[in-house]
Amino acid sequence: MTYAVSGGFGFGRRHVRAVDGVSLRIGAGEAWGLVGESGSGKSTLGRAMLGLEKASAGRVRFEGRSVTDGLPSDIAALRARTAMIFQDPYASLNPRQSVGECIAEVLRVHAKVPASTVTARVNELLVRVGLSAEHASRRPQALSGGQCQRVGIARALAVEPRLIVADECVAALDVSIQAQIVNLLMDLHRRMGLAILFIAHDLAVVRRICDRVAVMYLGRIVETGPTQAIFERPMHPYTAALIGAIPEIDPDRPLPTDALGGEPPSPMSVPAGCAFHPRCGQARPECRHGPAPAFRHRGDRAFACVLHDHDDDELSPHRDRRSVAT
Amino acid sequence: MHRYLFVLWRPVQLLPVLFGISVLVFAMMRAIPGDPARMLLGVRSTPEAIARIRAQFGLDEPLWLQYVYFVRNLMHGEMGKSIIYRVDTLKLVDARLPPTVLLVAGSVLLAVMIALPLATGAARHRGRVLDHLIRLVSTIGLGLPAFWLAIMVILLFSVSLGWFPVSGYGSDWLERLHHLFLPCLTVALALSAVLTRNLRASLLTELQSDYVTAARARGASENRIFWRHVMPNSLIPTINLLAVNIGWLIGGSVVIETVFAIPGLGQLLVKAIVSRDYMVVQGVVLVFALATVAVNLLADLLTVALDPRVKP
Amino acid sequence: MSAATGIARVGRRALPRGSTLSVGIAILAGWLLLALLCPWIAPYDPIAQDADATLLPPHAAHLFGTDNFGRDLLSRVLWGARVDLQMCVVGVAFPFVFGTVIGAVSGYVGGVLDTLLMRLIDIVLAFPFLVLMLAIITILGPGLGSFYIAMALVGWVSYARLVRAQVLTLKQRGFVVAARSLGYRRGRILFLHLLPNALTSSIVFAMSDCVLVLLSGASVSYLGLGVQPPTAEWGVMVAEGQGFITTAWWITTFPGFAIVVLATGFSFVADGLGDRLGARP
Amino acid sequence: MTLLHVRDLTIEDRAGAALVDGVSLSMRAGEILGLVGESGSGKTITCRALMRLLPGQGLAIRGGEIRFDGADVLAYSEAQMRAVRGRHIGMIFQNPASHMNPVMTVGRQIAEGRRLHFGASRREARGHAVELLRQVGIPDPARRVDHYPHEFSGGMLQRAMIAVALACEPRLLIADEPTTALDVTVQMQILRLLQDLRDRLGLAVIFITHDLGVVAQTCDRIAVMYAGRLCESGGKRDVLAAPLHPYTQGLIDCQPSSEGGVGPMPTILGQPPVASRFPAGCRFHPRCGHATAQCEAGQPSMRMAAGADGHSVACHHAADRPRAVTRPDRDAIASA
Repeated sequence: MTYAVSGGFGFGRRHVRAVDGVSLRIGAGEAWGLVGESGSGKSTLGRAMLGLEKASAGRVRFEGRSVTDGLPSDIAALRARTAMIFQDPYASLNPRQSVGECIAEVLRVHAKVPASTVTARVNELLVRVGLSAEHASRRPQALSGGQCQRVGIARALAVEPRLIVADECVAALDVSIQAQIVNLLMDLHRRMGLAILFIAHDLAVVRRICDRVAVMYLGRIVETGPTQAIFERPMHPYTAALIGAIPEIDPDRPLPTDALGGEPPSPMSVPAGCAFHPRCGQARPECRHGPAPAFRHRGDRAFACVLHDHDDDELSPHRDRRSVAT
Repeated sequence: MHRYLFVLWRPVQLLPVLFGISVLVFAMMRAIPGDPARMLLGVRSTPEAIARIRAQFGLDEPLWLQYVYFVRNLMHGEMGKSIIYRVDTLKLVDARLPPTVLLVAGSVLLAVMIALPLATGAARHRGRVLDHLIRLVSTIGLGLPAFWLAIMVILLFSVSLGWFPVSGYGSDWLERLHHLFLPCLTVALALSAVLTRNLRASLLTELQSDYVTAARARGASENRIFWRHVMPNSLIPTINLLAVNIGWLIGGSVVIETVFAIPGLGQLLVKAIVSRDYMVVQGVVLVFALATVAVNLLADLLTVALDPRVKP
Repeated sequence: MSAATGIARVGRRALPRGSTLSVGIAILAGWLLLALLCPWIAPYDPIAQDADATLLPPHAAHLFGTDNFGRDLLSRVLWGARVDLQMCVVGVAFPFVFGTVIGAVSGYVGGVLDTLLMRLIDIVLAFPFLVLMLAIITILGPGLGSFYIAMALVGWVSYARLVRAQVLTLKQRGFVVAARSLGYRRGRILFLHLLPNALTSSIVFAMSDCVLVLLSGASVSYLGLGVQPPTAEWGVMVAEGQGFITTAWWITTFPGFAIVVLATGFSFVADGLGDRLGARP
Repeated sequence: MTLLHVRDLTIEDRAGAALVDGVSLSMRAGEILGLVGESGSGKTITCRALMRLLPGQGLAIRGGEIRFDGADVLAYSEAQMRAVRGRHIGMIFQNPASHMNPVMTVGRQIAEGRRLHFGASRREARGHAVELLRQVGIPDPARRVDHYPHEFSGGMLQRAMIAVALACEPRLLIADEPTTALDVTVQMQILRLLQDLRDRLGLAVIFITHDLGVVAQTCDRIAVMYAGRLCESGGKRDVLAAPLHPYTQGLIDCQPSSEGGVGPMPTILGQPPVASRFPAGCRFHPRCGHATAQCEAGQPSMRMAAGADGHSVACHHAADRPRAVTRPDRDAIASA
């Protein structure tokens, strides 16, 4: 079973390419991290994978079915097996529904359990995410941010999904609550064999949760690979800069002197050549024009950068991204 | 695109609306039950005369062609003849326009002069007696029917105090101002209620905003913050509100002109409706719609000038 | 939202809200009661003329005085409440229902339908409200029925625009995206998730729209194009008394006050509801 | 010498709940103090109190003392206070986009302080604004000075806001979560800028944040707040390497490290209390693994820790527990 996204996405007016020529393949039960700065298109990609944004080109396939063709039966199959968790825990719950109603609605719409056992199942799910049955009658406004996020997770679990897309789901929470939610997600991932796409800007959290990481910059994936390997030896200079910028609780580590300059440009005016070249300390003349650098594969890692071309590792230069994703 | 090129571009964007207005006005006249030719000539008309009129006005042509004629005539400034006054509607409109324009402009001016201090006072004394009082008065003001208020104002200022004439328009400028003051005041009172409430609300919203905290943190006085920071930001929505209310104002002027017997477009419209002078109704409605569009265009341009964030 | 603004918000909510809403409801309930009970509590027949009691100033037998036909003004004001309240309810109900549904569907579905509808709304809004109503009444002929039809044709626009804007904002909210991601059908999302949330501002607006409708209806009747005499309606009564303002101020004054009190009741309810529901149209 | 001295600062809301309760701080010139805490811990309110700009209505300073440069700030009149704000104490905020007036050019907002406090002419102030923009690292400052806030990117606008705060060469800069809304790479740039300014201008900085990682890299000293009270303060190394308060310990533990670690992360149970329902006794006790009957009964006061210079803690059991649980160990503990 594979989940695959390939091809290019372009959205909206004025030719904003929020996501451009991205390929990603998520295996069953894998925990993927999708990281990047604001405007990198990571949320758009996450939504596109669940068919919530239209892709102008390319294809998303879920369990072998094409999601991008928009056949109602395919979409229904996708919806029945995937779920999403959102950044703002309050906004993601309907303020006019109690917590119980909100979860019960999913069970009813998808006919997950017989009508007589809906309440029991709701309570079971609430307990599963660390709440209790008494929370079922509460409105979201009466809960704290962390509790709301737990409800959001319970609602996602009600679908009995195989894949959960978690979009910055801990970014709005306090540090002590963040860890609780991260633990809950890890637990679900391990025990239920859930595949997770964890979209975040916080690399440290991603390192804790995810098996594999994809790094996005201005709508393109610039590096993918196993978490451990990427953190230990980032290939793309942007990945390296992101990792270097993680504020570490280490009083003896000063601010890095070679901090990345500038800010990501607007997706409306992506630089030619390698989109990262204006901020890159190692940019070469060929980075400044022409097409974006090709995606190069090395073992189970891949990156889109002209560096490391004389490294001792074995290269596989002729496999372009399209052939991988099919 | 340079932001002020908008001045040229916006009217072009308005073309669909103008088209829609003309279609709607055209359709309205065709929707009147009965034969337009008979309506033009009156009840006691001969069949021959009717046939002649039908041919002359192209009433036997298909509807779309009639619309084309209608627009072509409009372009030439012909809006059809009034059956009462026996002159072209445009002539009538031309003569009746100045009092209405004066009335509306004067009302806006007076309303702003009333609303600005009231809203400022309420916002700066938020939650205190003055604020509650201003809110109460402006809320009641929302529900004042213009025609009744006009009569009450006449009762007080004209009948009891004798300061202003009861009705009419006057012949020279000074006399006109004298005659128009009470009508303007009446319309202004109703409008200032809306303006006060909205300006107060937007002043309070802006006073809560973060940039006010930031300005305090650099030592700006409350007065400076209010006039230099809060007021410019609050005026932007208020200008839009004024533009939105121009329709309401014109509606008010129709009633007020009737009460005070001012020979303006509003009075012309009411008389035309009562006497079934359809060509005049059509002409006045069209002029009012165009005026509304023009005022809104003006407000758009003003917003662009005041708010650097607005991208044309 | 920073911590500071959050606190500011809580602080503001802790302020005493005042009794705007309850005063408003009391006023409306009072008028409703009077309107329902007027056959029993009105001292005279509202259209019965009495040649011996014309233009009497307010006194014990006629608390509000009488008009030039000798009709009792108190009775006419009470009976007028029936007409004017009915005018508000009917005049708001149709635009509210049509406008809300049209706006919600248009905002949610988007695309060509939405664009066309927005253009139509722009065009309708280009006409001054009262002028467009008068034009429609010209076609249909004077009368209360024409007023209602004109209201329905013109009034929905504001609701549609308001609800559409609400729906467009709500569409981006997490819970709507969540509903989509959970595979809910469009109808369920629109009517069970979007509309209940968009409805609050629409209801608040309807309350303030009652004021507008009341004033428009009374104005149209005042101009002689709405409710026709001898029916007791406040706008008509003001018009009838206008000729006598120098001699009989009471004929115009009392019906006018009635309008102001009823309108203020609606305004209070609108303000109070807006504060309570946190919706400001 | 001591630039700022706060003693027993207490701030209550209308209902009488102490949002800030008995907070004491002191700062020297040229020092960066990290004020750490979660939302609702009172860190923002504390700093607003230093400028006497309490957010919202109904908040009032109920007790304590604030001395800036030796003078009692709480005794100042409103006019005297205005002469301090912006002139001696500058402030920058979390969200630069909302804290800048959208219809006024950035240059005029920078110039405003200069004109108010120094009576500078319009031209002088403008020239100074260009110079400040250059100092905070904005390219092409002569052109950017006439731009409006919406024409700046997030990081650039935060730099501009720093320029606004620095316009009158204040001696203390209060930075309220200045990098929270920014991307990590941009956050790094702003942190560097603040450090540079400290080094160049001898500026004292109070850095409010929830992120201990940011504190570790930029600050000299740390004060940790929980539920309106100070629970620990001291030198950066002392507090981070050998936290004495269980809350500080918990905060350090639950922040994931970029160096990895497996298994569930250590957490602090439950959630921070809201102001109206602060628990009696030590406010942290319901979430604390080491709480005893003593913690429920009485509020611990800040006490100097033995051996460490200026390291103090408000915990009944600080002396009982072993100190110094360092970073590498905690993952081992967690996965065990």
